Amino acid sequence: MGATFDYWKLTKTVLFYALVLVIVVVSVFPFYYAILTSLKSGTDLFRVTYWPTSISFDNFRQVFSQGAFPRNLLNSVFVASVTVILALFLAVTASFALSRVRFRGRGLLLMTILAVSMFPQIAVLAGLFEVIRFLGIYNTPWALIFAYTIFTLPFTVWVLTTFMRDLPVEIEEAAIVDGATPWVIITQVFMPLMWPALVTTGLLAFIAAWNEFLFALTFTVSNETRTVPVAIALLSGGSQYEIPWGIIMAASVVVTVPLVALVLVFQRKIVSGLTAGGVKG
Amino acid sequence: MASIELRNIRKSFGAVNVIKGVDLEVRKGEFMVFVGPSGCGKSTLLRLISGLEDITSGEMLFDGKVVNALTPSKRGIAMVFQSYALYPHMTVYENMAFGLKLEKGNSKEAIRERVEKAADMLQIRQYLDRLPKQLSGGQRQRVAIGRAITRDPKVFLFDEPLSNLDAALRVATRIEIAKLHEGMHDVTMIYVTHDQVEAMTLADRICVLRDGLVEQVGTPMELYEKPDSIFVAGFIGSPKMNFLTGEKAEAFKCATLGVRGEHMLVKPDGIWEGEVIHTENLGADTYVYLEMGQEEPIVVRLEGAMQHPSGSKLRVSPMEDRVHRFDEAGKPIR
Amino acid sequence: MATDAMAPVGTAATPKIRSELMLQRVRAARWFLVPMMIALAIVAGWPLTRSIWFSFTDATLNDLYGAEWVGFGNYLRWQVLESGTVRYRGVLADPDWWNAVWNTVRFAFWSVLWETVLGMIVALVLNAEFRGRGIVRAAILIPWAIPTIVSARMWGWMLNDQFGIINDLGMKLGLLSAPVAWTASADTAMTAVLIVDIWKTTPFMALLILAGLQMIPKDIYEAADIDGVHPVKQFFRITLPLVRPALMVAIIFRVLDALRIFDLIYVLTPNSRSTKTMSVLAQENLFQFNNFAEGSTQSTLLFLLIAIFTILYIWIGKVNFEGGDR
Amino acid sequence: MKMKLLLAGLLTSVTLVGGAAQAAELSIVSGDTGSGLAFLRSQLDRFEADTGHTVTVVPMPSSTTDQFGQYRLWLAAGNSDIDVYQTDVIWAPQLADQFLDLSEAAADVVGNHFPSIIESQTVDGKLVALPAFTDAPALYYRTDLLEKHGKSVPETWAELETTAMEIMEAERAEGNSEIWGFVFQGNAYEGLTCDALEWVMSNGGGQIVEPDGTISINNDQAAAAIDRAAGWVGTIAPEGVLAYMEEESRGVWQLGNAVFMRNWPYAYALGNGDDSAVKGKFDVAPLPAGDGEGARSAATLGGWNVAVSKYSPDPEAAIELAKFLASEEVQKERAIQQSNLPTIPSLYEDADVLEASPFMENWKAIFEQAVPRPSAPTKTDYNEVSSLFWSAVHDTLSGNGSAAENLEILEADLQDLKGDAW
Repeated sequence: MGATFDYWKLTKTVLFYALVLVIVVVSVFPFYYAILTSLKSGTDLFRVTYWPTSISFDNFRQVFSQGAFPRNLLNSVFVASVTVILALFLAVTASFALSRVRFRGRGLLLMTILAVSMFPQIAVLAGLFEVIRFLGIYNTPWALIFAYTIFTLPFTVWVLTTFMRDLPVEIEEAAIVDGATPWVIITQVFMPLMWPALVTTGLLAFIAAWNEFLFALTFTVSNETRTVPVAIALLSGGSQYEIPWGIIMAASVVVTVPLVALVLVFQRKIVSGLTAGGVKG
Repeated sequence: MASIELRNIRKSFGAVNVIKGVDLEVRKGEFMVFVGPSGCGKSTLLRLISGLEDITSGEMLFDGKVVNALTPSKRGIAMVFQSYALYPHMTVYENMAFGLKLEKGNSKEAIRERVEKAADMLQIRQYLDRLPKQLSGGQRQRVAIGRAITRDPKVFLFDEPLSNLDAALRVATRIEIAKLHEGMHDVTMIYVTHDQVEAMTLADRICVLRDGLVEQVGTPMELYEKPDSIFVAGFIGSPKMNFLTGEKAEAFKCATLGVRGEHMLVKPDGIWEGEVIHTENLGADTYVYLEMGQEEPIVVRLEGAMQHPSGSKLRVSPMEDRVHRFDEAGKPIR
Repeated sequence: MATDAMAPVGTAATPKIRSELMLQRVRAARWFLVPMMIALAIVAGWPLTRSIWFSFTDATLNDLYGAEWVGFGNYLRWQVLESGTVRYRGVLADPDWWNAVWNTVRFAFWSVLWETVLGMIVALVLNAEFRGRGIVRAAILIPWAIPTIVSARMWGWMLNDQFGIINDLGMKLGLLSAPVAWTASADTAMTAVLIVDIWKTTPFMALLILAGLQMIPKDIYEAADIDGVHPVKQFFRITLPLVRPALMVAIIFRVLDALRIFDLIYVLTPNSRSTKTMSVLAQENLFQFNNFAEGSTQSTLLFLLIAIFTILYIWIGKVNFEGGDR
Repeated sequence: MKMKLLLAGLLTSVTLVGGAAQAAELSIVSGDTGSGLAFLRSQLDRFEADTGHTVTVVPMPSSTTDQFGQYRLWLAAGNSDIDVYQTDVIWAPQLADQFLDLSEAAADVVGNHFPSIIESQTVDGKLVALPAFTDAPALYYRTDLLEKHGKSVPETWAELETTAMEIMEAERAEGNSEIWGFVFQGNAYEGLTCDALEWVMSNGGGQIVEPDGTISINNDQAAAAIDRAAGWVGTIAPEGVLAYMEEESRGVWQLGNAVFMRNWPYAYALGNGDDSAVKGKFDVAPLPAGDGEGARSAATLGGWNVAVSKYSPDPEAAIELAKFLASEEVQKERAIQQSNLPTIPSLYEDADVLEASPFMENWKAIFEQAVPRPSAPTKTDYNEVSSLFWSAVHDTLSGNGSAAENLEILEADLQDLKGDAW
């Protein structure tokens, strides 16, 4: 009896780790390949290899010497951070209203917010361009922060509304009895409880803003205000038709590393399961 | 420290009327228990008193002042929830101090002093730095009570605080609450439960609710001895009161005859005969269930361990002066 | 926003003293919603209205402000020839449009289906306790973290028939007998796009589901374990119902995104008929061809289609707008 | 502190320039590559020194579709931030309404350029852009392989077919399993329009839409040319050629895996790079001719121009800049430093130019056979025309219908698009 049990357990463990391995390999392989490519140069780029054959950091040097890449990196950090902070701030408060206060037309309002996400981004480009010029924020980071709310806000509002709806009513009532105003309930009671959801949505929104290309290309015109995806598109080879693969891959690696670091920093928060304990639904 | 008066209080959720006009007075320093079957509106009534729920119509007075519009914190209430509702991300200390911190004008030292005083009262001082998830159910409930005490409320509200605890803890905590009440004489307490034992043991007065209306208010003994209706009679007391109808009731000139199990006497010349269908031996006493042609079996409570094999016949008589007679409408005939 | 929309439900009957608490909450709700609504109105309201308006005009990008009203002409118009045959014109009569609709729907269905299934598996794996979980969690986010324009090109490179590593790998492992020109051939272009999209977006799904899983109390599982409920049954009876709200929202947003898919296809297979989606077609008309009005029409139709889908989804999926409130 | 310095610098520069006649601040947008931008900057520095104007370069992604979409949007919105645009040959006619007419301003220099290029930038008598440099593709061939197998450089497509097939088979038999006969740009995109226009034109099949606006594509010679190309896919060219753009073809070529390649001049320098497998083993020739009536070698005209935005706040200075960038002087520098083909015939005989880029001699012959894409006659509809054309060709190459069938539908579609007039 005991022996079969152990055998079964071992199989399960092995299968589980095999699954983990597959997931990791599939996720990381293209990125690994990008790193590999970023270390190659010249005709080597066209040869398939699985391990680094020769290592040259030329491409990385190129990335930082062409244009204003460090500046672009900084712009991206600024734009994405502010976008996320703004979106989370607006969304946390709005989703409190949408999930915790009963009022007429709530469903309709949620649908309207969602409807914003239904229009192809490409189609709002012209109209948005007009608004941004009207507001006088053209070619500034604010233009992008403003434009990005069009996709971060509906998303964060919806996700946070869903999560906030699931928080136990009695916790909120206890806070009310303790004399907490809605603002205090949100900031001191709900937000700590929603860390996993906040960090997750924040992270997803951050990456979405970080990676956005079309708006960034349209609403900024100088190297000093552009963000990383545009900067990558601006990386060029020696002539019109030449695509500088090595440099592009090097830039992608440079751009992706901060995000991976970000995830590593926040990943504890993602799973800080606060569920056991005082909360009971 | 506050008397509470409810005047024709009504509450509806949309088209559903939950509280249908309740008049009630809770005296200063009194321990009032709301009891009733689930869905009777007892929790809603508590929440109306707390201010968490909007009153649809009627007036609520604390110390003679209308408080319909006041927020819970301004009413000076504290509440203990069924699920404890502790803030999971705060330590026990922070949980207890949260309300005080939100009140303006409390110094850090004052807060600490009050929290520690409450903690000592409940013997949870050693847990002050722990998170709720590191505590057992009973400890959590004490923290919840401690949180309420710290706020120094005029009115203390309990919403079925013991129902998430196991039987042993339930009794222990019940005693704890009773002691608490003794120690805080001037605080008005309102306690909601569906368990009549809790109601009987804790209450100064009990308010039996049924279907959104007050059925009877009185001390536990009043309710036990002089129930105002079949409903109250059946709800209060354990084992449940026996109800006899038909010929057996007519013999006592009533529509329904109520006799508690402990008021039945086994005698060879008993006026009723029944067949034993089941015996529950509790050690100190024994419940014997008799089939007597009534809707439900008749319970007889006997002191000590007794043996009555199933199928045997038993003759019983009610104590004449302890029977409850009810008319057709379920009202007592006195 | 009309103020009375904020009135709590059920106030219609009797006039009464409104409690301060409810007033405070409703007031707070209003203040909480107003900034978001203003932001959305400016950032989305005007551009959306503009685009919809353009779809009823003959606007071109060379003459945006001199556009004239043409009613529904961009959607459907017809002309009766002398012979009596009726010629239909406009987006709704354009086979390219319907091809794009079909491509889009096909793409959205398969990508979201796979992403949900794989995302769930990944989330369940990440929810388990094991050594190195943090690293794995960061690793699976990499696909989502790489900018689309880059990952699309990267995959285009990897899928290349001559120097692509996928073909090389497939050949070496014996899965492929000859190199496949994934993005070139009409039969495989959609598959290629799907592979890349699923690879890229599964982390998004996985993370949202994981957040949902994290909020499930652990004691429920402990109880189920004690009751001897089989893990598979636990999944369907406990996990799935409890992550459903999070899952439903994740799916909504993924479907909306998938129906609007643009950048990936624009980079990977920009001109292949078998992958041209509604957004790609609209972009072409808006900015590449001189058909701004037609592109606006297509965008508006795409919007309508998504709206219909969402309403159906919410209706059939019984997505809950209520609950949790007091 | 820094701010102060900057401000001080600004002030002094303002006072300095204040003396010069109406110094303007100009912006030029360019999708040029790294070294191209550096070159542009160096020329602009000269311009700034000469005129006192200041010029900012706004770089753009090298994807031409991205550039075109952006420029269109900016121009539609009347964006006055950009004064001068660098445009592809096919763009100026589509954006003609938004650009200034340069015919008067450039009357003195127009005669110096190849007339066909000037023609391609003239819409309704309006010269909308000045040529900065030109481009034309060539047939790249492997000298070593041709020699080894005793073949000569093909002059017709039929010759190319047989030569490619023979060498490919012979090489494969020797174990070189990755070798292909011919690579070109077969993806469905603007590049296919270029390739296919060469096939059709070289076979005497016209240029899709003739300069007078007639739709000429539906003819037997055109159909035959495209059918022939369809026959290459999977035989002398890999199946994947249907997804190739310039870079993919160059990749195959540069690994030494192709006998022939059709590509632009940029591949010449790269193919002779140190790590190239074909370094010193190849040469270029004009593209082959077809065999029908009027058959001749044809090369699609590429190249870049400069146009001035109608919304420029300072059009005079902007025109000045455009003229400067199109001037003989800059073109010569460009030819020397950037190996870009000049649009001024005399420069092809310039000793300095030939010394720096000797291969240009080869291109003069190629350039003489250059054909413009029909962007001038089709005006704002050109992109759609091109898209319809490449789709029809791509369908044929992928085996969806014969050329004749697809061209018939194409003709009808083009007719619909044209309406009464382009």
